Amino acid sequence: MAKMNMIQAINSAHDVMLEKDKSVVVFGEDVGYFGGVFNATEGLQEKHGIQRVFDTPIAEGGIIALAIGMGVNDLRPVTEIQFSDYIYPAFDQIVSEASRLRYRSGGEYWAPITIRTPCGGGIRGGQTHSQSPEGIFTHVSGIKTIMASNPYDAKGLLISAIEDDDPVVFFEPKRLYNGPFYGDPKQPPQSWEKHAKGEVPDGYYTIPIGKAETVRVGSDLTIVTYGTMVHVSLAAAEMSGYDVEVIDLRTLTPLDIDHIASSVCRTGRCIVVHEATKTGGFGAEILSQIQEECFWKLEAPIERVAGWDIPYPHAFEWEYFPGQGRVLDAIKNVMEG
Amino acid sequence: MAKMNMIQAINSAHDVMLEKDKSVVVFGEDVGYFGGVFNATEGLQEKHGIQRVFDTPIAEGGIIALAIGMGVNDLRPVTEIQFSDYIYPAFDQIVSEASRLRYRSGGEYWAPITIRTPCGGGIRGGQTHSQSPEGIFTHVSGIKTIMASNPYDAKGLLISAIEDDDPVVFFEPKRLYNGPFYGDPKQPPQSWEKHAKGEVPDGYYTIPIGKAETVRVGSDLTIVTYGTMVHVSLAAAEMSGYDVEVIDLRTLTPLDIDHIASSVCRTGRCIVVHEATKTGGFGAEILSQIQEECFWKLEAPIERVAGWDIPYPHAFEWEYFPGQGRVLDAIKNVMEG
Amino acid sequence: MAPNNGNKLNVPAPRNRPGEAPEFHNLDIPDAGAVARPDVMMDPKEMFGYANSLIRVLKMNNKAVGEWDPGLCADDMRKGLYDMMTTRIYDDRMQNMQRVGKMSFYMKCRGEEAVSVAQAMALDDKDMLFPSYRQQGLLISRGRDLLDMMNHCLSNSKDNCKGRQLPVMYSWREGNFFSISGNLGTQFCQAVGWAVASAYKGEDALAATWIGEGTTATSDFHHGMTFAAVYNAPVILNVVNNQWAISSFQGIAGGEKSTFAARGVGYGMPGLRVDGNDFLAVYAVTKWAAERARNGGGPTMIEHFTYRADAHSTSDDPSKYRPEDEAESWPLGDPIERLKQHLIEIGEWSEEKHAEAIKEITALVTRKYKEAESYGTLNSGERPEVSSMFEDIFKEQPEHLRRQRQKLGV
Amino acid sequence: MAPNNGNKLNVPAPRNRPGEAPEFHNLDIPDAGAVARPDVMMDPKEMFGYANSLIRVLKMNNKAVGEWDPGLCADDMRKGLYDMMTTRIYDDRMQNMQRVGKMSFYMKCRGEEAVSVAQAMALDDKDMLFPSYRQQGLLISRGRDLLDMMNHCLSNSKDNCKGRQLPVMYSWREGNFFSISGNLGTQFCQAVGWAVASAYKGEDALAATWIGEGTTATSDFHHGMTFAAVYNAPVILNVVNNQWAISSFQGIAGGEKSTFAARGVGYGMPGLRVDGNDFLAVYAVTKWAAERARNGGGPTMIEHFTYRADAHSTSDDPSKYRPEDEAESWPLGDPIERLKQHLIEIGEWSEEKHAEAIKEITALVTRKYKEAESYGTLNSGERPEVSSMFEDIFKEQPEHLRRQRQKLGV
Ligand SMILES: Cc1ncc(C[n+]2csc(CCOP(=O)(O)OP(=O)(O)O)c2C)c(N)n1
Ligand SMILES: Cc1ncc(C[n+]2csc(CCOP(=O)(O)OP(=O)(O)O)c2C)c(N)n1
Ligand SMILES: [Mg+2]
Ligand SMILES: [Mg+2]
Repeated sequence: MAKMNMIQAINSAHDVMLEKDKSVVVFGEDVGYFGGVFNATEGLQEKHGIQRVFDTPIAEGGIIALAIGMGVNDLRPVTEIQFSDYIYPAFDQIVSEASRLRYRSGGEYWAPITIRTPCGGGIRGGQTHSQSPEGIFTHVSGIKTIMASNPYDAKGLLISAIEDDDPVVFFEPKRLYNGPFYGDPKQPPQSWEKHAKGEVPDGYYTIPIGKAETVRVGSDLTIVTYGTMVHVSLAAAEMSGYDVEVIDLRTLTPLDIDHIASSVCRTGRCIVVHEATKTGGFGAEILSQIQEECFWKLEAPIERVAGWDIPYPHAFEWEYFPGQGRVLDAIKNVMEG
Repeated sequence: MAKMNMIQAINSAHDVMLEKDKSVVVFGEDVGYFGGVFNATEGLQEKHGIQRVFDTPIAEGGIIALAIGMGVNDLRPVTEIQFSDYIYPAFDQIVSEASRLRYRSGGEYWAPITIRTPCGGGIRGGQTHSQSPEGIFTHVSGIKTIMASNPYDAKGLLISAIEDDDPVVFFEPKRLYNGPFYGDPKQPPQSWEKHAKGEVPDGYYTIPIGKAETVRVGSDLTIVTYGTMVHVSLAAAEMSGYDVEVIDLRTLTPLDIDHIASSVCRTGRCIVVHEATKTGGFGAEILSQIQEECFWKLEAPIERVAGWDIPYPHAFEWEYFPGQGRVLDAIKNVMEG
Repeated sequence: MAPNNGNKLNVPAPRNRPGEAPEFHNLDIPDAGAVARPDVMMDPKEMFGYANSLIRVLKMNNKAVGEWDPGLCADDMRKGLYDMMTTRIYDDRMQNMQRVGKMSFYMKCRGEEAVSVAQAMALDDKDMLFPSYRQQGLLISRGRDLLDMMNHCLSNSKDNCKGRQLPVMYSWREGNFFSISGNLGTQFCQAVGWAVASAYKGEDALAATWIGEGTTATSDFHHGMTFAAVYNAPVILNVVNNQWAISSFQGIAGGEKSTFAARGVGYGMPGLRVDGNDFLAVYAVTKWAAERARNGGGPTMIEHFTYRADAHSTSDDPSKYRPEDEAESWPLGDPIERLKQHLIEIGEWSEEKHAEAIKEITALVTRKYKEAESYGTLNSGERPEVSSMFEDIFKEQPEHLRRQRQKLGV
Repeated sequence: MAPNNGNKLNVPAPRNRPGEAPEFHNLDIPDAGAVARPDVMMDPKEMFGYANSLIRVLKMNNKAVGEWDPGLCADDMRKGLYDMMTTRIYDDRMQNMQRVGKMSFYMKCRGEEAVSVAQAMALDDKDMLFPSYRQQGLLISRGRDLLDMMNHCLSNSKDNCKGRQLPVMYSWREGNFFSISGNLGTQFCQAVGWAVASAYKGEDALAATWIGEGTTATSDFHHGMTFAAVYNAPVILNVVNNQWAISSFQGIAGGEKSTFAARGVGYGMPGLRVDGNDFLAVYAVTKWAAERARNGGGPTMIEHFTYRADAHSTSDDPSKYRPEDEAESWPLGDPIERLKQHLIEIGEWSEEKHAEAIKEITALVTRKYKEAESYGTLNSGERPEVSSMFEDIFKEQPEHLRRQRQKLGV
């Protein structure tokens, strides 16, 4: 066991898998010698060689196409899209190709690829370094989507993703890389040092894809969330005075609806929280499924707390970010009508 | 007034606007001399000249980029993406560029472009000629999304889209091109001849973007739908024995939630129907907003009827398509619990 | 600056449209044998000329000439001829079956048979193929059972794609033939990935991929070319320039400004331009490229200069956009006819044998088709299990798909 | 086939890494004046040589030589020098202000000033510019008020981008300068669209666009090249090869296999390769390309061979991935220094005047910065109205955004 921040945990997941399996290769823009703009692959080229950890041209679509072809030739490519804002040029290869290859070929071919990509705001990245596009991928059959909220989960889930024989898009909330973030930019930065999930085994372990985790038990109301908003929701829960249950989805699709529904059917109240823009976001799907499963148990409308339906504005980052205040307001609303 | 099918109505919208406004230009793959693979632009090159209606290279991303640049230089480009299954290569230009240009430039530049694209199944197109990707675009701020269900609306909305100073993605359910489709492939094909909405003015008229239409009035239950499923829902409503209200959204975003909510608050029951795959589809957003607006009036859970979460399989088109039977089942469920 | 009169919008248009006579005299076609065969490791910077010429072996007098003559034995040439004939007869039959409603769609490769058949023969069986939808000759040359091909096209109970794909979107893992995508071009850079993996593993197999000249405009083309050049991938990047992309002539893809082979040189790889209707020339350039790749020379781009002699697919009518007799006027002839005449010229074939072969192949195709039909067609008889449509989304079926399947009651 | 030993995965790597001495002796640099100036309407097929050479005017002895010497008057050259100096001094100041927390981010263009300044001067004011983030010299040369540039970088109350964009993502409609995108390359084919519209309208204005050599791998590059060639668009397509893309050297973009200018020839357009640190050469090739475009000759691609002398941005440290003194070792020198020495050589400038100019510009930048700060910085003082963040999504604010704004209480 070691103390790791999220970058170190992700780096370690790569390292463990590069060690364990010669078919694992790692590539993306600046991931080789430099080790990635967030250092997620630092030291890996030196340790495992330039043929296994290398730089690519700036062509996200090409990166994913390359990965698919390598996957068909029995490798296990792990790719980085430098910012999830830049995943769109790869959209066709992900959506039309990776996600449907197994299906269209009647199971003859598949794409065992992992697509890591930093997402989310809170680092003054402006409208092109802050997006949370996960909702677009959750609509696509044949892709698994993951967003980890802490170092321990990140490593265990990333290893699962790499070992998975299906394409996985693995979102990393970059605001969490160095420490948990409770939604208040004025607080001094926290580190993972003192957080239980900053405790990370050095070696191999996995966390199953498709399983949510209840990170706070409560009886008044259920908050369903993922990524950075897990911590913001926990802080708001703490402040609210209510007995709030918080579920960290970890895997978005396939969604662990049974886990969620059993909580909401018990509490009778629910808030869905994410950082992505609201309209058409994954929150709508979560809300819909809960409504479908728990309607007769609901004591109040399910609320959504999400980013506004606008690009992430550079100067108004904190007015955009759905912080503790907005979650708190929603808790009050749902509890008090 | 003339009888037009949906292709003729769309063709006429182009013709009217090419005539009216020298800044309108029309292009896409095979749209020039050939007039498009569905004939939507037939005869327009001959009439308006090769500089105004022309073929493009096979590069959907390039087509949209070209349109954006032309739009910045005061033209009004109307583009065709041959099948909406092939819109993904243009995804970055639509999502990162067209949709945010006005915002990022503080209003200095914008993209007054229209992106027409045939969508939906029911024509034996298999997994790459049948998709309904509208849900992906409804999550993107800065784009208007439209799906017309009949010739009259198609022409009026397309003219509005062309005149709109913001980017519009205009989906055309290709199954409706030649006639309304009630969801039963065994019935003989219908034509627009006898349908009220097949009556289309020859000249200029518009239908406002952002306004839904109630196409069947009822008091028991509200079906909210769009595109091909409007007709399927009407047929199921007819067969159900219940007094079903049917709303044709026409514009998906910005969503006419007030219109929808006032209906559902009145009927107390609601089904959302679309052809696209269910998880993360636009139906989830519609359901969520209704739940948020009408919760206290709901007498049963809102149901969704949608395509399964799989690619559109060539041999199982009709098992995939959410036909009358599935809508009927949902009506029964919602009415009878 | 003088007032601008040069600056106006240029939209390329073909020389001739329906109702006009086809004209090909603008084509600059060198004689067979005129182009030298460079060393397989030649520096691409020296090779710009190859991209602007045309490699040809079979003269119009049916003799094979020049440095590019691959010196194939008669048996090999007869196999090539036979496979091309099979491809054409198969195509004709399937198209007819589409016309009578047995399947939803079909696409022929008439006039382009040499490209796929000669290339399959020039490659090793272990080499991986990433084709577009117009290289059915690859399957036939590699010996896939016509029955399996038909079963797929009929979406019947024995379709290895389980009824999920449009006809002609074959997949054949055993034959190292990749699953065809309906999305144009997407396989181009995937092939490069496969080749890079082969190099990573230190294996000898290379990848080959095919796209149409229209598809060179896609981003995938550019990614494939760039990644292949950067990683020096052992891959053959084929552009089949059959002059048309549905209704758009090659000028709409940029063919009026340069040859497609010239693109290759721009990326720093050899761009060879070959008479795609000349079986021997296609075979020879493919061998050259394969040898280069296997020797560590990296990628080669080949432009196959040919003509799409039939409709794009069963969904279009070419007489709406090009002169009716353009195909017959193609100055580089028909690939089957040319190889046939060459074999006759060298005394290794005859009109009688040819007629005999046609009969034999026709009978085979008919027999296979009958059998295929017995396993169902799109509209009648057996289909794959309906429940199978919920499979292969993922390796294991997740819970929500199990529930959706149950909801459908299958 | 002999067992494969050639086929292994090649991942390009730069010659030197931190701790090693920079080596540039592999560069093949022709003498200034060595390359002929072709007729502006020359057939691109004849121009492959230009893509593999390097157009240079300023000799290392500070004389301007050869056919490409644009014969600029001293006043113009002094303006160029002054604008390049302003660009550099502005950059330095802004970077410092970023370091002390006044803004979130900054990107300099040190070493590349000639590219933007000389090109702005060679173009007409009506020509539309679609730059990347490293051409601030375009703004300065076209006379944008430094105050406006700073207001944007500070995201303050007078930022014309209303606080929505990262610093350096300028927009300046009045100056025919397009809004810069954070997404690499996306403007490349948009510029072609603008140029096509200009041709459609029969206007004389052309478009010019810039991307880095790393960005040539994007699909947008390929689309821009293809569409420009097909429609013969009046556009200048600039690739700024500054050797680095963040930490990746130009080989990762394919620069080891061919020059970037060679790509142009592959598409059938002239690909000119120019010493990007030679103000006069950059000016001259731009004039050539503009004249060609205005005469109906269509697009030209220009590779500017230069060196990114500073970090990629304030977010990276180049000493982690390249030799510390690589910038100073760049064999083509510094663009400001070279133009300065040329002006001195011809008696039109002096060290004293230069020192004076630096003082003057520095004072101007300081004064402007003080004023800009008075309108706010990212972290203090005035910002744009918060409610403005809900505007400009559409031309008119739709109902749901009005409600969201109300919910935020602004
Ligand atoms: C991404 C994408 N865009 C458009 C289409 C529709 N489409 C199918 S075939 C075709 C023409 C292709 O022409 P070419 O590349 O020359 O190949 P050929 O048919 O001549 O073999 C088009 C536009 C598609 N399948 N995929
Ligand atoms: C689509 C996209 N992918 C990745 C990035 C991240 N990124 C920003 S700058 C850069 C390097 C660009 O290098 P180059 O094109 O050579 O331009 P230079 O910075 O040298 O001027 C990268 C990878 C981005 N902004 N957009
Ligand atoms: Mg073609
Ligand atoms: Mg660069």
